Amino acid sequence: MKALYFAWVRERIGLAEEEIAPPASVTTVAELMDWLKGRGENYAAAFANERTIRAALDRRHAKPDAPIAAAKEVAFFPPMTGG
Amino acid sequence: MKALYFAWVRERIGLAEEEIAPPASVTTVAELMDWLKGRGENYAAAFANERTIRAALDRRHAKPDAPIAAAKEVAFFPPMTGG
Amino acid sequence: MKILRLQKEPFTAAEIAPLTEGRSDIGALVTFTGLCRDEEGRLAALEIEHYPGMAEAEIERVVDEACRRWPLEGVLVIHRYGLIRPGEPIVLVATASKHRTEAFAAAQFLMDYLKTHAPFWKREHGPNGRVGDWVGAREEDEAAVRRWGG
Amino acid sequence: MKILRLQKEPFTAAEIAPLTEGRSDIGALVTFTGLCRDEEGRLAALEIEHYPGMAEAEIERVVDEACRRWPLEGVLVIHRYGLIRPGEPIVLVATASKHRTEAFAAAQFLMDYLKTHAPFWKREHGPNGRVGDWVGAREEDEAAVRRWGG
Repeated sequence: MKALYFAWVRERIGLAEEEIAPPASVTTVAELMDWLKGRGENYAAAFANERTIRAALDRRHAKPDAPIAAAKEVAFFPPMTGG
Repeated sequence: MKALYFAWVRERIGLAEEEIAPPASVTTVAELMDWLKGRGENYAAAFANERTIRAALDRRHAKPDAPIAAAKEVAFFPPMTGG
Repeated sequence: MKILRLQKEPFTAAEIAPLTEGRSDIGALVTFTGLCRDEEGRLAALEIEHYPGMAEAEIERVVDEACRRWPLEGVLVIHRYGLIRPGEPIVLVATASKHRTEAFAAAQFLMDYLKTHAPFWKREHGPNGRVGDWVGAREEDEAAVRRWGG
Repeated sequence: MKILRLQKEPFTAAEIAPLTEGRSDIGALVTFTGLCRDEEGRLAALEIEHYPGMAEAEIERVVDEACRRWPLEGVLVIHRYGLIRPGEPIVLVATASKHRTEAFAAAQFLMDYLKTHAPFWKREHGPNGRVGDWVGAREEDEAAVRRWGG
């Protein structure tokens, strides 16, 4: 699946997007964050405080317990500050 | 004092403005309405339902019990429907 | 900045430009435009009668009260009188503030007060030049203004 | 009518004209313009990052929800991204309805949701080209959106 990162999540990871292939045991948004944390210090820094990270699956907001199975695109970002 | 009438109050009385000289015993807006009612059928029709009439003294909204003593201009009109 | 105007002529949204021109301390601008509806063809025009002198004074009092209640950087009120055709604007209110909550609240306050306190009276003109009834005050408007207290 | 747009370029109040043009069934038009403040000179520009594709989709979802909640005759949302200078507009929301209560409520609902749900992130640029911090979400905005339920 494609992973996108925005704002300071993008900056901390050092990537705007990448292809990821989590194992089958990773089934929810929260589990995916945990799995990403293990990929390096930059990911660990980005996801250090999971409560401040929002996620979207296929361009729709998704809660931590949302299943990622069917998603082609996942995105992680800070709380939004538009408008 | 000068009396002004607006909207259907003006139409029922048949006058937009006039000079009036109520006796000294007429001291409040409500008493002035009562006194005006006695001036003819047109006034009686205009002030038939006093609760639907609003008043202003010197271009400020005034309650029925407001004293008219110092006013140079009194106005009577229906509830406002601007905006 | 305070722009208060009573006029016969129509106006456009461009009237609000002076409120924000050259300013970089305004974060929120709310406008309300009241427009003349044709009521499914029942209405050919609205006639608005006003009390010259008091209309201006009352608009100013309402605006001053809004400025006491909220930190406004600018306020505009333009109200028309005379004959107004369907689709034309009747009233324009604009409020500028640092944040949106204050600008929205002040604009609603101004409209609620103008509707019930500013001395304007509407009368409907029907098709074929028939002069219709004076528009009655709406209980919703009386209720809306009560929420602001005072 | 529904006008939803994402753009880099500034816009003016004239953008709302199509909402009411040729219409005589709209009684109330509310607009909100969000503008870039210079924060007493601390800010030279705002940079707005967005999530292309999701930003459009989320704006459309929020607008559709507003149209379900209130009888709207027209809605406009224009949101900018990229570099925005103090005094320039960031977002424009407009709602057209028969009566003012609905137009005001829908415009506030749209702004509250856009602030907290549309994928935009602001970063402050200081004087001398210094790139500053990402703007934090405001608790007031989170509280504001909760009042709408759901």
